[in-house]
Amino acid sequence: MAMLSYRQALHDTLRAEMQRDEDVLLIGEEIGVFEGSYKITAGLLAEFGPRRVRDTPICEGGFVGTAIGAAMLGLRPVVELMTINFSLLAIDQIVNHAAKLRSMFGGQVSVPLVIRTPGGGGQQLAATHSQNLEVWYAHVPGLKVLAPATAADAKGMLTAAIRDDDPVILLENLALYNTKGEVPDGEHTVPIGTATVMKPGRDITLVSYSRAAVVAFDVAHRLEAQGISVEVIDLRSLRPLDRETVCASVRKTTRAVVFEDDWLSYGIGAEVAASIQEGAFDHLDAPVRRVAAAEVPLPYAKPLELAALPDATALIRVIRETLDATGFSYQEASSHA
Amino acid sequence: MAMLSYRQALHDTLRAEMQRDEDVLLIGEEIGVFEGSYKITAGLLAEFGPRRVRDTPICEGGFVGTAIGAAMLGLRPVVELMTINFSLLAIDQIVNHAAKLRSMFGGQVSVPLVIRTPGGGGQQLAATHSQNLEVWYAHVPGLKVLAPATAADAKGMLTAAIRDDDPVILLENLALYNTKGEVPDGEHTVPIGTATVMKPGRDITLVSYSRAAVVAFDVAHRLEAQGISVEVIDLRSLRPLDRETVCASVRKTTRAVVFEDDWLSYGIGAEVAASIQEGAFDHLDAPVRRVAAAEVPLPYAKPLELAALPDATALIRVIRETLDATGFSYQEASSHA
Amino acid sequence: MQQTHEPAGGPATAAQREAKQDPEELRDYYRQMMLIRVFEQRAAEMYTRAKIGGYCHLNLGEEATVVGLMAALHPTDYLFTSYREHGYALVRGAQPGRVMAELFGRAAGLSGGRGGSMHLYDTQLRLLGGYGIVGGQIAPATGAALALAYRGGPGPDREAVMCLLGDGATNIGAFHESLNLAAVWKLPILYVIVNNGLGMGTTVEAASGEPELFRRGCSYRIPGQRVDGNDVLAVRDAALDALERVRTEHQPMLLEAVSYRLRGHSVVDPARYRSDEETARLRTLDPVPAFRSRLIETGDMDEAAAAQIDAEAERIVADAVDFADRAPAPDPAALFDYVYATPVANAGRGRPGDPLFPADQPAANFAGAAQFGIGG
Amino acid sequence: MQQTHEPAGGPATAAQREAKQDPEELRDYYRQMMLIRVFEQRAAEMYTRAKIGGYCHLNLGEEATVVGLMAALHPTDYLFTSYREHGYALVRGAQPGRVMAELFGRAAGLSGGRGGSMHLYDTQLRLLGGYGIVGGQIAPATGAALALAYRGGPGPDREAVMCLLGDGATNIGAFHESLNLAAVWKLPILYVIVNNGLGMGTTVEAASGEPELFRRGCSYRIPGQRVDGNDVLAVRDAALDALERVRTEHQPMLLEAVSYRLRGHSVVDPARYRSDEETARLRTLDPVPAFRSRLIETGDMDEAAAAQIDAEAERIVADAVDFADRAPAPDPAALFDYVYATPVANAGRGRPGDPLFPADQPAANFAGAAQFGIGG
Ligand SMILES: Cc1ncc(C[n+]2csc(CCOP(=O)(O)OP(=O)(O)O)c2C)c(N)n1
Ligand SMILES: Cc1ncc(C[n+]2csc(CCOP(=O)(O)OP(=O)(O)O)c2C)c(N)n1
Ligand SMILES: [Mg+2]
Ligand SMILES: [Mg+2]
Repeated sequence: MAMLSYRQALHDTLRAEMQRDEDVLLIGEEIGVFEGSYKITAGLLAEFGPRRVRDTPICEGGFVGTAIGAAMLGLRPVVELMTINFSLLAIDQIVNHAAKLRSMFGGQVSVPLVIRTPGGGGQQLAATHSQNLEVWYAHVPGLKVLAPATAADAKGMLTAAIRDDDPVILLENLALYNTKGEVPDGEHTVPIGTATVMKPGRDITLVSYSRAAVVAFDVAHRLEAQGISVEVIDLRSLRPLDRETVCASVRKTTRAVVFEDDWLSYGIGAEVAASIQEGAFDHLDAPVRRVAAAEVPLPYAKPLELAALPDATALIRVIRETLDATGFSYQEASSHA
Repeated sequence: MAMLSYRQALHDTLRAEMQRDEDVLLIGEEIGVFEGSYKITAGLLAEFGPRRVRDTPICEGGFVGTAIGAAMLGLRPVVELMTINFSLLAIDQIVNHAAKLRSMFGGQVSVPLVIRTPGGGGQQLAATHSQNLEVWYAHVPGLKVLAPATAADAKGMLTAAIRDDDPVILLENLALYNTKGEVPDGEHTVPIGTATVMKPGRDITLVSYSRAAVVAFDVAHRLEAQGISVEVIDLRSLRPLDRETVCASVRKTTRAVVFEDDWLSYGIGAEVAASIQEGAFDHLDAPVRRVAAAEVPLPYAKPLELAALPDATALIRVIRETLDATGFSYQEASSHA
Repeated sequence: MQQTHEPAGGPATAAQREAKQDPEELRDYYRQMMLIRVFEQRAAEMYTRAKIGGYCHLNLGEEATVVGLMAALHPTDYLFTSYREHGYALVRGAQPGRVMAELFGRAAGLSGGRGGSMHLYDTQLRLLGGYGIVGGQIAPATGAALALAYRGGPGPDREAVMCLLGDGATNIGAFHESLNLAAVWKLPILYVIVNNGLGMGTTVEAASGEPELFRRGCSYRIPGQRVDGNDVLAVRDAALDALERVRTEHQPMLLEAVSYRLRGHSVVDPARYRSDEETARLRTLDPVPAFRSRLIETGDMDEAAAAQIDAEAERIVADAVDFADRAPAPDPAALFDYVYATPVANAGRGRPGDPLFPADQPAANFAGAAQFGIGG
Repeated sequence: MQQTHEPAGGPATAAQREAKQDPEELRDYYRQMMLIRVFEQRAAEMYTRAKIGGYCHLNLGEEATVVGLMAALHPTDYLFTSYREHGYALVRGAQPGRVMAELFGRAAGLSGGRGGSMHLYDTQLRLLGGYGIVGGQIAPATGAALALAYRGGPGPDREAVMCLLGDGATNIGAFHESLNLAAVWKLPILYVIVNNGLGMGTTVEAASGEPELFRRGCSYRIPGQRVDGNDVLAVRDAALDALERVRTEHQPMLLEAVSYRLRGHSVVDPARYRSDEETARLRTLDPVPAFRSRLIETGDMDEAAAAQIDAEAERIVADAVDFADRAPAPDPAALFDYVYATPVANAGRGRPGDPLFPADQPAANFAGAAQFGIGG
């Protein structure tokens, strides 16, 4: 175990996989000479050279499509899209090609491609540079979509993604790069398609992922002190989605809240709530509430940005409202504790 | 009232709005000389000339972005994207620009743009040409997303869309173009943001939109004969979503099923089910079930395509399972009738 | 007609080379052209008889281009095409029966019946796909060339990539982005613009600011050349010369082959936008009868041999249709095959209407979720 | 340095025109260049003092290009820029205080504080936006030109569109698709490539197969020209000539202005990828002191006047900072303003965590939904 930043964990994993497998190469804008917009690839050009660390012109569709073709011939490209906002320029190649070629060609080819890209708002980057569009990718069969919240999962999921033979979108988050956590040394992979219980609890299930999961985890600990036992589930894998882990928890706690950074309508939380009401209907004592972003193009001005983004205060309010709606007795809860 | 095909209703509406407003122009691939891939624009080049009916090169991003700029200067372009599958090449302009410019520029500009595009599978067009990606657009603030199921709504919603000052995605459907229905003569607009009760009923609420709504309507009538009173709600407007009309129905029927053509996970039905469990929690007697497409890139071969797409048989099975789960007595029901 | 954008000692003219042309080889080109012609005519017929669904785009009028290009390609080269690709698959060596079976949507089809007419793929033949999104193949083809460059330098016997695209496809961003990448990365790829004069109904002049499409390499310093797509030998020779630079210098190249689409855009298109005169004029340019009489004139083929080839083509295609007709359709139970290459937990395998969780046994779900859930 | 791609009796050289140059006008150019210089330096300072958030890209080193281009534009013309646009807004006539206020995210900002540094917009000035998506402005600018052509034909006094883009932006598909559309539709637009030598850290040579970017109009038969972006008069004159053809012929044109980015890509970029020698060399090319001494040499401006202009710039920018600092931030209650221009039912106006339906009063929802729901 070592205490590493999420950024460092990603960097070290890229380096380790490149050392391990000659077919792994990096493709993206400003990842070499510039060392990456967020410095994940710092030093890798110097170590592996321009053959394996390829700076591209500004042409997301072109270089993602190019990575797909390289993967069809057996290379294992790891593409960096500077932010998920720019992935819109490559989404035709990702969804109409990477996700479909194997099926459409009758299983004769696979596309071992990883696309790393950070999402997230809160940095005052304004409407076009602050989006959380992961639900678009999570909706698409043929893709695998991962969203690690911790440095350990960043390592475990990026490793799994690179070694997986299918196209994987690894969703990073601008606000997580500097967060630190314990990271297992040596081999460490996380099974794609599995959620994880970040913190066990009895009274209510809190479902989240990526940056929001870190906030959820923190809120859960604060509420513990107030006699509320919150079970926190980090989805981690948005596609495939591990519904059973979520529903098993709700069958136990009888209550659930989803905390997510994307827009509420048709967001990730909609599928989570829909799955819970089907998978734990008889156990559910209150509606599944969702705490998500206000439905506006995110403004630049800080007060507006803060007003639009979900935060711990809103989450705690909704958790309490959900508990109150089911006559939860705080005394009783704390007596458990 | 006149009996018109969905195609004819769209064509007549385009023609009427072009006659009414000199600022309305059509932009798209093969809409002029070729008269449209699906012939919606047949005859309009001859009538209005190449200034107002503009054939474009193949460059979805380019001509949609161009339409956005024209709209910023006050024109009212109606763009045809040959199918929603190709909209992926224009989605950066649609989502990062059309949807955001007004907010991002502090309300100084509006983008009165309509994008007409058909979605839908079942035509053996294979994986890249058979998608239902409307949920992507429905997720985005700043857009309005409409999905008419009938010829009357095709007229009413296209008219409303053209006269609206915001970017509107009008989702059409390959399987609906030849369907016929009564269409009001003269002025006819449908208020954006409102769902409609296609058929009133007592026992269960069936929520759908676009092509699926037509199947739902038909199934409801067949079940009526069997003593099951189904209320069919056509969402029509996916963004804004009229949650109250849906929940008001479920509060009455106590049961709900969603019938949709898109992929199940993170599809339109997820938001509908999530909204129902929040808006009608105390009235709901059974989980909201979703009947949607299997999660595969749609294969070309007919037997595989049929196996992947939702149909009346699957819908009826799920409706019965939902009724049975709540001890619904068919006798009692028929006695109502 | 043959123009060179960057004069670089262009290839010998078709005429010159024809001299040193083995008659058997010439007859073989005719055999291939005739096979395409008959196959496409039967495909159109099968489509109207509803044996073929979806869209069906034919190579009618492009036979000389198809055969000339394939004659220049090594078996070890990689080929990416658009959705108008039946002929390429046939000449590249695919069994006509398996090509027709794909159009019929049968399990024995080239892509297992999952791709259909627009999506022919064959790993052995290094035919890496027909692509239905216009321009969609350009970047992946460029990536295949990247993989080749990644694994080895230039050389006369090195592998190359050939990427076909239509005239209309030169207007899409992917064309610009891909050629630029190939240029800055020095990739071994030959882009071939199959200019048949039209998009669907849109002429090259109406769609392209520079209608002399072979000049469009100028924005990347990629040499371009135009060749008569109705002249199989000229096409072959131009492709051979371009591929030589591609192999030996890793210099991406651009070739434009000009021919004419004899029918509508797809089988269902009556092409009303084209005048009868125009259509009649195009028939006179039909490369198949032209090459037939040319070989008879030059004495490389006699009428009897020609008639035999024609009959043989009819027989092969008839057999292909029979094969396709008798071939079994894919089993619906195989619906979820090939969605993923690496199996993972909770991958959705539910049919429409299946419950997310097997009823009444929530406890059993966990293990079974991957199998029964409709999960993402 | 001035090259013409399509020799068409290029414009008079800057030197020639300088002769008939009104000194007051020249001083005014210097005044504007100095204003940009000081404004950007203070902006960088304010960013490091956290008064400005997000990204902040400066025009330092591009002052001559900015002033020259704006001098050629009519007030009735439309301007689209990238995210590196502070200087254009200032010279176009925006109040420095309102520009700085936008960077500070204040309600009095040019875009109401909602766009920030990358998204300056002013309807009156016909500055139709800074755009943060590289190449994002190219198609909308082309569409603005379409609107002009839709409403009227060419003429010497007709309106035109100027679309600015960086050297790196020439590699994205939107560049290709937009220029092609402008060419086939004959739109009145001048595309200006502001070539500052770099993307973020990527050189033009590393990014573009044809690094002489003004030649890239070749794929659309759009005439291209390169001009010294450090020479304000050369830039102005080249733009004037290009705009004349744009107005009178509706012939889209391409102009490349070559200058150098004096600082990092954005304020936070230390530009380590550039050697100290290189950085030092660039300083010697700094257009602002160069133009200052040039005017003093030619006698168009004396040291005293220059000093006064410099001081005035400092004062104006100081006032701008004060104004921005005192200006109120937008009211959170206005969060949902401007999401839609046409109000419709059920538009979501909920804050994070608000219930979809007001508790305990489902009946009341219907009317209130638009107001209280978080609906899509
Ligand atoms: C991105 C995209 N846009 C539009 C279409 C619809 N479409 C299919 S073929 C075609 C014309 C293509 O013309 P060209 O590139 O010349 O190829 P050809 O059909 O002539 O072989 C169009 C517009 C598509 N398939 N993909
Ligand atoms: C589509 C897209 N890709 C990547 C980026 C990130 N990015 C911002 S500026 C920039 C470099 C642009 O270089 P250039 O066009 O030369 O403009 P300059 O910054 O030099 O003015 C990049 C890659 C972006 N904003 N948009
Ligand atoms: Mg063509
Ligand atoms: Mg630059």
